[in-house]
Amino acid sequence: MSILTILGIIPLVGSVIVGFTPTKDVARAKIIALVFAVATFVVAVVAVVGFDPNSAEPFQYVAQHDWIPALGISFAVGVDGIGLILVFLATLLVPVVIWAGWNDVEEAGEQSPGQTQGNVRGYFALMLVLEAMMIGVFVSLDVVLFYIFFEVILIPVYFMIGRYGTGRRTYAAVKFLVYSLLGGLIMLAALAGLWYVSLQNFGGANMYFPDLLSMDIDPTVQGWLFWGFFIAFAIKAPLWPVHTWLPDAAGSSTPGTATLLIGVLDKIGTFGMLRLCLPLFPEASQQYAPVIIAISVIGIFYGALVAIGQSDMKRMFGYVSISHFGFMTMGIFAFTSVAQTGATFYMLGHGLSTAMLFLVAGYLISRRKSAQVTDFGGVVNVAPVAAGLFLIAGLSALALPGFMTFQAEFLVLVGTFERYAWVAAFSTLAIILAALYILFMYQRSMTGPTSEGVKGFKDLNFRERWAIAPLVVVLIGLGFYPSPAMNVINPAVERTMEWVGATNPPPAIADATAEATPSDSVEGSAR
Amino acid sequence: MDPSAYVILSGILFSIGALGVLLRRNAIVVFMSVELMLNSANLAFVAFARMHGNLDGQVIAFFVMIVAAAEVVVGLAILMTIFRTRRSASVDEPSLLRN
Amino acid sequence: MISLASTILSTSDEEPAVEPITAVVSAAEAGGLFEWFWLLIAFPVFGMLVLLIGGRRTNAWGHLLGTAVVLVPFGIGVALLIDMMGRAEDQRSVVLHMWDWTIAGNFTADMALRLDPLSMVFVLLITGVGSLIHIYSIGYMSHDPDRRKFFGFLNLFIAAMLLLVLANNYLLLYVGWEGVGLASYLLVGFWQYKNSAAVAAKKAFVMNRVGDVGLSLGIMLMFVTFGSVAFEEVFAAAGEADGTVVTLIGLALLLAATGKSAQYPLQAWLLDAMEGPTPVSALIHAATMVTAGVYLIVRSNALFDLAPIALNVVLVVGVVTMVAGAVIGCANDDLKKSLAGSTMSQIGYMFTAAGLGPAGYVFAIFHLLMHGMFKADLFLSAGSVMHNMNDQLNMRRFGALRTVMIVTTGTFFAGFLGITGVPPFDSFFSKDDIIKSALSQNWLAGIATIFAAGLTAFYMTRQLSMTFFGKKRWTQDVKPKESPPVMTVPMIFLSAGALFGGLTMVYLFNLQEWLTPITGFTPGELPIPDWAVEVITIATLAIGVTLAWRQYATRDVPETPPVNVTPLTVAARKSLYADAINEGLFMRPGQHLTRFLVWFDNRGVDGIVRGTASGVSGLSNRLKLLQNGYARSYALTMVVGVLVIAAIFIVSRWV
Amino acid sequence: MTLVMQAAESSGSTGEQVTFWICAFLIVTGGLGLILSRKTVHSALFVAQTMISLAVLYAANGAPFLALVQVIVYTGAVMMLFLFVLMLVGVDSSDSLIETLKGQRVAAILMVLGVVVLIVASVGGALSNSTSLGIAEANEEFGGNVEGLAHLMFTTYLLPLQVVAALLISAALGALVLAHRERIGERLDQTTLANRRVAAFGDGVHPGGLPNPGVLASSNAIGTPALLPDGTPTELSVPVPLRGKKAPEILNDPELIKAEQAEIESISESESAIRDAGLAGIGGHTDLSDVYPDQLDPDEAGTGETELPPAPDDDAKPGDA
Repeated sequence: MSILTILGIIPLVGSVIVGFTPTKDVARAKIIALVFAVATFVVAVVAVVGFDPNSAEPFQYVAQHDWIPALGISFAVGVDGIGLILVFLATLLVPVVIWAGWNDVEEAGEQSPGQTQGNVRGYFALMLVLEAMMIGVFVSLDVVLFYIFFEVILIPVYFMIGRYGTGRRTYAAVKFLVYSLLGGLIMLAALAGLWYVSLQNFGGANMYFPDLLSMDIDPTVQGWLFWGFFIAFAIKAPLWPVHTWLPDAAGSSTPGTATLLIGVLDKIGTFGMLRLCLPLFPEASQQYAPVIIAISVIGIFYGALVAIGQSDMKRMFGYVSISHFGFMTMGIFAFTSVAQTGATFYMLGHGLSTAMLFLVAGYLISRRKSAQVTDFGGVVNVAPVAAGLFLIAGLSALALPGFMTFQAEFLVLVGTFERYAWVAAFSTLAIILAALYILFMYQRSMTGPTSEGVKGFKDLNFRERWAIAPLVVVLIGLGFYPSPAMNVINPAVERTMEWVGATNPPPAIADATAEATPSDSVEGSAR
Repeated sequence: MDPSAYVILSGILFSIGALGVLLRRNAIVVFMSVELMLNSANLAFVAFARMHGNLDGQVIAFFVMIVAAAEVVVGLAILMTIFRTRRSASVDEPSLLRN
Repeated sequence: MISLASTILSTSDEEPAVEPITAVVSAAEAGGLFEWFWLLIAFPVFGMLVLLIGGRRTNAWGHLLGTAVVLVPFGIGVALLIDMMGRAEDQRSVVLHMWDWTIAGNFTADMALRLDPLSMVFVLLITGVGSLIHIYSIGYMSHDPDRRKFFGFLNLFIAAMLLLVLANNYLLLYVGWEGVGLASYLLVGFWQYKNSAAVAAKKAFVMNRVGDVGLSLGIMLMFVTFGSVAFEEVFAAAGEADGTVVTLIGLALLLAATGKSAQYPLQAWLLDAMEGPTPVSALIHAATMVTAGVYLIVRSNALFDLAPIALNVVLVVGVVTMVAGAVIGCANDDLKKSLAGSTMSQIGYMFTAAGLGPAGYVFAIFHLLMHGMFKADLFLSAGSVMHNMNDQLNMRRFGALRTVMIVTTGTFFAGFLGITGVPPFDSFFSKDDIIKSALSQNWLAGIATIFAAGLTAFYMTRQLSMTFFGKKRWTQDVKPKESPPVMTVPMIFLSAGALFGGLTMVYLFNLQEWLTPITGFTPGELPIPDWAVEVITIATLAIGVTLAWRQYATRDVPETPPVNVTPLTVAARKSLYADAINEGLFMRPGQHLTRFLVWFDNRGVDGIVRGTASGVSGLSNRLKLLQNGYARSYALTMVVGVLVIAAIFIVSRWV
Repeated sequence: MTLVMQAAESSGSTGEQVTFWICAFLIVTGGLGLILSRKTVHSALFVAQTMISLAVLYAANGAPFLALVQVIVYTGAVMMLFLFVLMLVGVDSSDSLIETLKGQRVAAILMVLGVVVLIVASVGGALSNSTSLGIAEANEEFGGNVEGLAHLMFTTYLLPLQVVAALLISAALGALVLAHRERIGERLDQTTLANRRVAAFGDGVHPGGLPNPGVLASSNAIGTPALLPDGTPTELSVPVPLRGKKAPEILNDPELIKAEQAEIESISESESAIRDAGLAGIGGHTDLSDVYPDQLDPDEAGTGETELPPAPDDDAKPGDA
């Protein structure tokens, strides 16, 4: 059995056990959940350590079992560097979220009267189910298997928002579900098309991803299939203008749910683009890249500007994420290895920094019983550690150099600059907006005279501090020593570039020396 | 005689029956309208039997009559039952499908 | 040196042009202490981590540790300097490769440090002035419950600043660049319970970010042009690149520099940044961080040399800020803000010098070094005043402080001598060099530099007389006394630097010779004789001093600013409307745009979504009405269906 | 008109044409009468008219067997069944012809007209030039219409015949089951009933039978009230289903009406007492429905009037559970 299968089974087993603990024994359920999450993380670390970045094989830990042979569907798992990074992210965040969100459900209950506070274990069981599904998405090598995980994952999230959230949680949950199902439906159609194409190509259906790469698809068909998959991923990611479910979902879920939803789950969108859209439909991807770049740039600025105008912290982080997802898709569709590496690195960094933002904000919100920025003020005077961690989280979100998010954002911009110079130059302006929305919010909520509602805040306790610590360590550690991640990502990205058939534009100097006419290099690279 | 005359008569009769079904609320009248429609079909069968020169149409018409009889029996029984509980023979009353 | 001293002492001012040396040696080759110079950064990083993570447990001894981790690097720096002085000129640039840092596709940036004469100067300035200010802060912050945190932030600043000047590639420089920005943010907003401090900190950071856009763009352009962001490779290949691109890179770097160094048009944050504790103003917003822009331009001299247009823009920016900053300094009644205006102006001098190209790079750094000492001295003295005047800064409520604060008066006066350029003190050497260099290259810039020197004399005399001379105008509750030795001793050290730094740099340690291998040097030709320049300059100084002395020392200073003043004064008091312009041009439109987008997102984008949802449910409500429960209705529907189907059949047969 | 003209031109014999036109007139008027009459009884009579006319047309089309069956089954059995049910339901139950469903009437008429046009246009058009083979030959093949039908039914259509037979039996059984009412209380014997009547007599309820209709009246029709010795008619003598028909003089005299109402009320009470005593199933007391709210069978009660379980809240989402 592949280590990846084990990785997926552990949280599933855990969720069953958590689900069957006695209702009253909430603490035990939480501890069991944490133990299983940590165990999963340990196995994931084993997998990461055992991963050979220099291997010639595109995928490692591959296991393939027949599942529905008649339809050419198999249970196939395996990871490349990109998948591995995201598995690492998911398995890291789940224990952190459990540990940080120890009392999430109870606190959410206090915030929105009338909510049932019972069945805390259900929340943790769902979280473990979610973890298993997330791992499943990232390691699936069969496209149908990928799709199944892609859709099944909605179920735990739907309940985690709708049942354990705050505010207009039912509205948010239904909106999330309908949006995602719409995307899933379109993807299903495209999947059927892909299945038919594979039938034509191989003379028998085969949905094993590595095999599909050798297919030769008519460009028109590619276009249709590409958009089918892309729209689903764009909704998931979410890109402008199909983003409006995200602020609602973020605003109405518990911090833990929001973390997993935006930190990991949305990465399925960008991961899917990188894993499925690009290699399977290379011509279509390149053909429509300008459109998607344009959408991404709109998203970058749109998300940032709307974030500035938000008064609800969690909603604001949602918009911030929309801006960041714009960067990721821009990097993916710039078709340079720098940008794609940056985008993958961004996925990891964004996951961690968003997690920090949501979790620390969650601590504060649970103390103030409100997520409105105007309800805070002067927190730094009474709870310096909370405010400090909040600032660190904010700084990582605005991609301050020293955090891994900096390299991520910068690489995306540089890589995009290689191909679309003006677009990248324009997008660079977003770093100003990032400073604005983070610091404006920090200034209004954390600094200044201590406001009435904030007096009497207790600073973070042991549990709360140490749940966040791993995130800080990874964010800054990878900022100064990113090689462990980069080494894994680089070969995977190179391979993706190879599959797509894209090559990096050479530096202008090389052009100049080759042609001996050193002119127009900027314009040349802008083309 | 030209069968089309019978068929057209049958069509008119059918339409009148349909109109009765659509317009009248009394279940008994509706039943009778249905009978009218069945009879119009019988007329057409008989006319066609004559046109084609064989008796199959008449046999079918006979069967229709039997079925109509059975239907009327059961239908009226149901009507009675409904009437007993609701004190009404209006077909609009049992609009329980609503809500 | 083409200074007064040199003209008097040397018979010839004909100097050869010097080309920069780009060769580097690896740390391993250099050996000895050079293999360990990463410790320069490691010490303050260590201090920061202990102080910030250790929390309240380190309160008792945190300030001592914080000071020690800066003093030790200063010692290392001095040792390195001695070592470096003993090496041949082309062996002085040492690169220490620590680890592969960011490798993505064909983009590589190493975690590599570079110690060469230019960064050496900065290392000593940062650690030297930094140590003194740390010591000063022990006294200055002694009553603050968060003193330990303050030292942690200061250490963070020192580490980031050292990283900035030691980085061997632009990306790593960027880390230091933003690191000092962060430290500045934290320290300006150190008293976060004050709204004004928090707002000022945010403003400083955001405006710096605008500059960072320039740095980002510059690095991107470098990468796509040269395929590398490391100094050696970029500089080596600079000549091959297209001139337009190099100009663009130069302009991008200039944008970054204006942000960090508070030059026009990104100058507005500096005055507000005076909200921070005074040691911060002295260290970050006078001596070191704000000069990072000058460092960036001088460091990138290989690029700027090839981009005359960019260089000219640097010159224009420098001249404009030099004059405008001085004007602001002349009118502001807030002692620290007046000094901040002065800082802008002095950095304007440096930019002017750097904008002159190879003729001025050295003098820019020279003035930078001098400025670091006299301005730190001035700020610390101002801090000492403020410390004893209940944190007041309004000079109109000072006066006659020389009677109670003798040492402070002395150190401030030393700073005064240093900045105005009275012979033979600091600025006399450095500013004169710039003036002459400017005159030789561009007479307009030259005249501006002389004029600004006169303004400098005016506002410094104004400060001096309003604060230490004239009559007492104190508020009731203040009882000024001299500061404790822990504060005055660093001030005295810095005064010594302000007084004799210039002499040292010219005669004992030949800074020009030291730097020219890095920056290159092209001597200019003066249109008028040397002595004439110096006479004009000193005359201008005298006019400035006299005017200010007559206005502020011999006459009574009103306690509220007079109203019937010239429009220029009104403008200067409002910092030349910088905030108004920013607000009108960016903030208000930005707010409107944001508000519109929020509305648009709720009503427009989400409105479409919700509209679709309610449309579907509305349609289903309509369709639901068909299911009215009336059998006759259903029968009618069936008839309609029959009719439609029959019609289709018939029509299709006809067709 | 052209169609009618065509029909006339291609006609076989003048006699049949005359028959057709007469019958067609009767059929259509019968059908329209069915729709248009307010009273159900009239409707039933109009249907009977249509049925018989149809039987004539069957005969004219060489289907004597069907004509007979039509008369026997339809006019004889089915229509009688209808009349029985009408008697049970209340012979005077008349509809208001005001349409309650909005737009139903207009739409129905339009649609049906459409159907007529379609049938006439298509079927009539398609058949207009066809020739009829005639049924005579087929009738003669086995020596007669009945023989021919019998032959077909017991050969080709044997299975359908069996099935239809089964259907008929099932229908009869079904009708029995549906019309059957379960006994609620214990069966009361004559003694008990007599005792109760005597007990009720103590409360002023007359123990004897009600007067017969038509006694001493001008007519002995079932709807004519008997005359009391003083010459006034008594409504008590008229069976409840028929009480809607009142003598004109009663309807015009308010005093009498009042007295009548009081009388009916007392009857109702006494009948309710009897009903309570267990005389269930006398039947046909249409206008006593609100006096006997509890007479319904337990399984029937509650289907109509009791509230359905509350519909699930629209907002009830799984998350709210």
